[in-house]
Amino acid sequence: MSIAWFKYSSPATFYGLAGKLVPWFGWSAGILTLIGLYIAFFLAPTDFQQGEAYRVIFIHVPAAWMSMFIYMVMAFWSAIGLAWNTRLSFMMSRALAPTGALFAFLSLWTGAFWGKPMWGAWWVWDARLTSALILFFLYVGIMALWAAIDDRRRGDKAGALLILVGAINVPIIYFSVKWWNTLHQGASISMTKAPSMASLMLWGMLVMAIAAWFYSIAVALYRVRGIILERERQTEWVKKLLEARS
Amino acid sequence: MTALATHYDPTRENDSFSPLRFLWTVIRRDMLLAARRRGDWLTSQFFFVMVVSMFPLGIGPEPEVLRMVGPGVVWVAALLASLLSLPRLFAEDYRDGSLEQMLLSPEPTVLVTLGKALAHWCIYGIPLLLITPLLGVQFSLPAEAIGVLVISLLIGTPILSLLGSIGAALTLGLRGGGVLLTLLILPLYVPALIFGAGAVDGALSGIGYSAHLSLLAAFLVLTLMVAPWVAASALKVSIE
Amino acid sequence: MTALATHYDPTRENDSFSPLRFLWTVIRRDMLLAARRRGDWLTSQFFFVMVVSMFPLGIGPEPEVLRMVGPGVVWVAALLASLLSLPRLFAEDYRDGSLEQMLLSPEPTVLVTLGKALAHWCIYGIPLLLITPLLGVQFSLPAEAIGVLVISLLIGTPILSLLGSIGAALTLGLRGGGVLLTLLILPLYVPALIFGAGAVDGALSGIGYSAHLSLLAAFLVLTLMVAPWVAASALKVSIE
Amino acid sequence: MPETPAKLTVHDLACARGERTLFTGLDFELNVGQLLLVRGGNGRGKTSLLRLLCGLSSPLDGEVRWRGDPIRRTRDVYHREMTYVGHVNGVKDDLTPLENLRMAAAIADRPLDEAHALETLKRMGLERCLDLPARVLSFGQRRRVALSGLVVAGALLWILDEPLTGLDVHGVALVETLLCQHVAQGGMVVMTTHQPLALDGVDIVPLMVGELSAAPGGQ
Amino acid sequence: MPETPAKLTVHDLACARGERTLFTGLDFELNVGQLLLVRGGNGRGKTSLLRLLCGLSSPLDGEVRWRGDPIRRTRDVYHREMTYVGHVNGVKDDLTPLENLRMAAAIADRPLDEAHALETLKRMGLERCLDLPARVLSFGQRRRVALSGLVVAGALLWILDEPLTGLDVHGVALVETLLCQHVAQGGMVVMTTHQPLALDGVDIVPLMVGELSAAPGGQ
Ligand code: HEM
Ligand SMILES: Nc1ncnc2c1ncn2[C@@H]1O[C@H](COP(=O)(O)OP(=O)(O)OP(=O)(O)O)[C@@H](O)[C@H]1O
Ligand SMILES: Nc1ncnc2c1ncn2[C@@H]1O[C@H](COP(=O)(O)OP(=O)(O)OP(=O)(O)O)[C@@H](O)[C@H]1O
Ligand SMILES: [Mg+2]
Ligand SMILES: [Mg+2]
Repeated sequence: MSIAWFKYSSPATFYGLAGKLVPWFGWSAGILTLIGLYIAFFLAPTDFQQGEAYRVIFIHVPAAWMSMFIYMVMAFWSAIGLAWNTRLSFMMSRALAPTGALFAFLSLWTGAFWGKPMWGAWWVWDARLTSALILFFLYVGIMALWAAIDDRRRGDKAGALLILVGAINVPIIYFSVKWWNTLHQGASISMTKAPSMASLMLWGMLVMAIAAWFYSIAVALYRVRGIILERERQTEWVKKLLEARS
Repeated sequence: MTALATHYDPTRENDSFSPLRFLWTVIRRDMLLAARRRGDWLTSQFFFVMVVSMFPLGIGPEPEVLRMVGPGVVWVAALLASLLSLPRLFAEDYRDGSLEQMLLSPEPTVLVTLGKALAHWCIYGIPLLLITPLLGVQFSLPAEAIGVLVISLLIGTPILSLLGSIGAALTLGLRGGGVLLTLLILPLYVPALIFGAGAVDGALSGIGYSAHLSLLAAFLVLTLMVAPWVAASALKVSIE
Repeated sequence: MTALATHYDPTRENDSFSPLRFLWTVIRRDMLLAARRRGDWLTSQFFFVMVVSMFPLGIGPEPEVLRMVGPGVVWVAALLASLLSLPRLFAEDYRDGSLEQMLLSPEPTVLVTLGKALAHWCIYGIPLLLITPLLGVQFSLPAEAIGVLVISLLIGTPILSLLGSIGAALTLGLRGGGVLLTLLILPLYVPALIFGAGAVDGALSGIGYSAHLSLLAAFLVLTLMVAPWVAASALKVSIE
Repeated sequence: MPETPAKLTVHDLACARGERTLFTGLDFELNVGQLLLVRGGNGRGKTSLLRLLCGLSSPLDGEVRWRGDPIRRTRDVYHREMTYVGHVNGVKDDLTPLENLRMAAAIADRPLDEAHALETLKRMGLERCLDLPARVLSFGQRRRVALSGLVVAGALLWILDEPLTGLDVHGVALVETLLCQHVAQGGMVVMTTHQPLALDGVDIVPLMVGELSAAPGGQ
Repeated sequence: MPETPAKLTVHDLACARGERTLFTGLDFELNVGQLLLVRGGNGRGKTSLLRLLCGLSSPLDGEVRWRGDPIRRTRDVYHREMTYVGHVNGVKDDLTPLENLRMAAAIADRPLDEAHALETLKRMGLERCLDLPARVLSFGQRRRVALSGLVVAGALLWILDEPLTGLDVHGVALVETLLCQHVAQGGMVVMTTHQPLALDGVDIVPLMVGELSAAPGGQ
């Protein structure tokens, strides 16, 4: 087990492994999304309070979950990278960041879309909304820092430090806003009126959440392959690979 | 190895487009440099967004209050975003010696200051205009007020860049330049702020906004005529 | 001409006060340098006053609105004032090479970052506390709220300096440092802003403020324990 | 071409920095094909003199003339015919060497022959740095970029403040060749340096700035 | 005093900047009373090597040892016994020369003998600049302030990156004397320079950094 771990933590082997995994995760993500959307738009009944607008939930909630979860995964990789100076973990967190930012943006966007019919405003300065916005800012800050640093080693470490500090901040933001009056919470309870409807919705959301997971994994692996190639381009195995390809 | 080029080309001197061409060179140069610093101007826009978003956190979430303070907050944030980027207007060129080279150019120095101020506006001001509608929505401003806000910023942000270039030239190479700059320039910004935010308030309250906007435009014309010359003199003094 | 001093003095090494003495050296050094730049720290305070005074100009003069937004505006201004002075925290020492010399000191680097953050607080934070009551009066806040505002800033401003030192270390020597710093650090400032402004709001609305203040204090303790280490690592990474 | 022959004349020039008068009553004349070598210990005012000659600062007293006219009045003519390389290089960190030359030419309002610029950079030993941003170049390499700009500009008058700092032996030899060629082709040079220079066959006008050093110790 | 004799050893050191490997497999040993003269054209990695030796950056591979221990582990002992003067001086613009020395000593956690410091500054030819802030000093004068700090620190190991840049002939002679004396008193020096050095009777260990230059041109 531990031998396999070390073997796959070398970029050369991981490159191959990731290459095999990408299509699997990619296709599953696609199929699950189709199923999820089918449930969302054809099976799930219209909510008698919110009308059709509530169907945004099937994208909104998985996206919101994913954006937070991916941040934590990045923090995990950064901690490993700083502790053991493993090249691959820095690459992983670099590969994950754009996807995390994308989901953070999606949750903001869909939430705003939903807010207009529900609350009569695109945006309110509610606790959850604000913390989602801050999370998005954190993602942007991290990517901006990477973009500003040309030196790869410096960029990796500086980015990792920032991610970790931000991670301490995420729960703080989350709890601190409890002291604020909030608008967001109430809505989620009104969904669970009839149990049958709730269970179908739950399934739809679950399927969409898993699809988001698989999508994230596939995209991150795809991106990390690119990063590996770029960083190791002076090594023998990459040179051979590129020769074989062309 | 080196071939001495023609040192003095009389045909070039009589070229009446030369000032315009040089102005364009200066603007292009600064824009190229900004493009090289990938993400640099983007971050400046984010600063704007963040400052605006910070206020509701401090003030509280009541929509009516936010609607009232919204235009003021956006204007102050625009002002701060321009202030924050201004110290770098000449500072980097000064440090690496290329500002000296620009002063040694045969073209007049006023074109350098004008060009750099315009480039600053293109890089910092224009994207800001594109973001503003979104922020207006965040503060739940009505559509007309958002329109007026954008127009007031369209007229107002070049003023900020032009006046700012004076401050940047004056404080060049001084220790604590950034803060000193703020101190010098903020009072000059006040008219722009009052007319600009006033126009939006007028639109919100239905009083009308065209008087405010024309005053703002007059102020822009005035700045455009005066600021580059003052900045050029300040630059020469600072670099001695 | 030169007498080789004792290179290695074991008595000094076992001196248990040495870290504290070194910390004090770093703080004193930065304060001396700030004192040399006559007016530098004063201008930073002016910036604070100006940003706060700018709001009534943008928002309009209604006292109730002003009272509502007052605490938030003061807090945001404090935050911006600290952000504005932060890029210089390490930048000048980096440029003239004395930061390298500090990293080459036998004492641990974490004392350098802690000392510089504390010096920053002494120079920018403390004077700000002294001005705040005056600004509170401008926004016609009641006496109790002003008291809470000052206390919240007393606990909150060191957090700003400490967290800011991380950002300053991370962005050291990068192009566009100042704005990038803002982008990185503002999200981290949010809890301080929410607890701090929240405490004053609590005092204004009569809900009470002690919960907010204790959370703020807890946040300060956490930052104090974490930030200098992170900043020291960031500094080493940046200077490589 | 203007009628008056290319000539740099200095009349009774005086310079003060802060409280201190660095020099007074400086007089000299530099003609085509000559190299003015400004000498003097540290802090004597060489840099200050060179900046006066460029027109970057204004003298306490006296006048600098180019082709017989004060440079204040015929600023654009003068600046079209001279190039200055100071203690700092004027090299933009974010641009590659070639882009730096391109930019410098545009700013100086001179046409740039790209092929010539590239060749010059290679001759200056920057072949392997052509697509690196100047930021990552070493101290001496950045100096070389600045000197390449000088060559490419093809100006008549070169004003150089310690061009040899940070250059290795090959670099120094290169600069010596450049100087010799430039002067031989009818160019003019004003320069300072603390290092020995091997300039065979060049018409050197020596100039000592500041009081004569009383004691070894530079001051 | 620790048992192990003062000795700087480098094992199989490798350094990379960006994509480029500057050198690999560098090995040497420096003992008391020796001067390591690092040579190499512009951009060969001299500065990078010196920063590695200081512990300011970490090597791609290999190790630097002081008194037998890796400097990573015994950082404080090592930094107490060495001083570094780089391309930039570490001189604060707002302080006078003497204050600069005072500050440097405090930061390096070393006691400062004020009288000795003053005398050193005077010997370095800064007598007339004693109450000027470093900001207004000339290029060479600032370099002299940095070198005075070096002398006053009285460290065992000096690491100097082109200490002669910007110095006039007197300054160069002064530095040469300093180096000779320091080594003669049992000190150690690591330095680079592109200028010729006259160091009679000094045990010089030469070191060439980077590949041998193929063609004149530095690169
Ligand atoms: C821009 C606006 C919005 C943002 C940024 C936002 C953000 C979030 C976030 C971050 C979560 C995940 C929280 C967690 O699971 O702990 C979430 C979940 C949720 N959101 Fe939103 N939201 C927005 C608008 C809305 C609106 C308008 C509604 C409906 C009226 C809504 C309903 C929900 C529901 C039902 C959940 C499911 C999680 C739960 O039940 O706690 N959101 N949202
Ligand atoms: N404000 C001031 N007050 C007093 N003296 C000043 C002031 N500004 C500059 N100086 C002095 O003027 C001189 C500046 O000389 P300059 O830089 O021209 O010297 P330099 O000959 O180029 O020296 P180097 O060989 O070191 O480059 C220095 O001696 C400096 O001390
Ligand atoms: N990010 C990077 N990418 C590629 N090359 C780099 C990078 N950073 C530095 N270099 C190269 O590394 C070398 C740095 O060398 P260093 O500064 O140590 O040179 P040096 O020997 O001190 O030269 P000099 O005599 O000019 O001071 C330069 O050749 C530079 O081009
Ligand atoms: Mg000089
Ligand atoms: Mg070097």
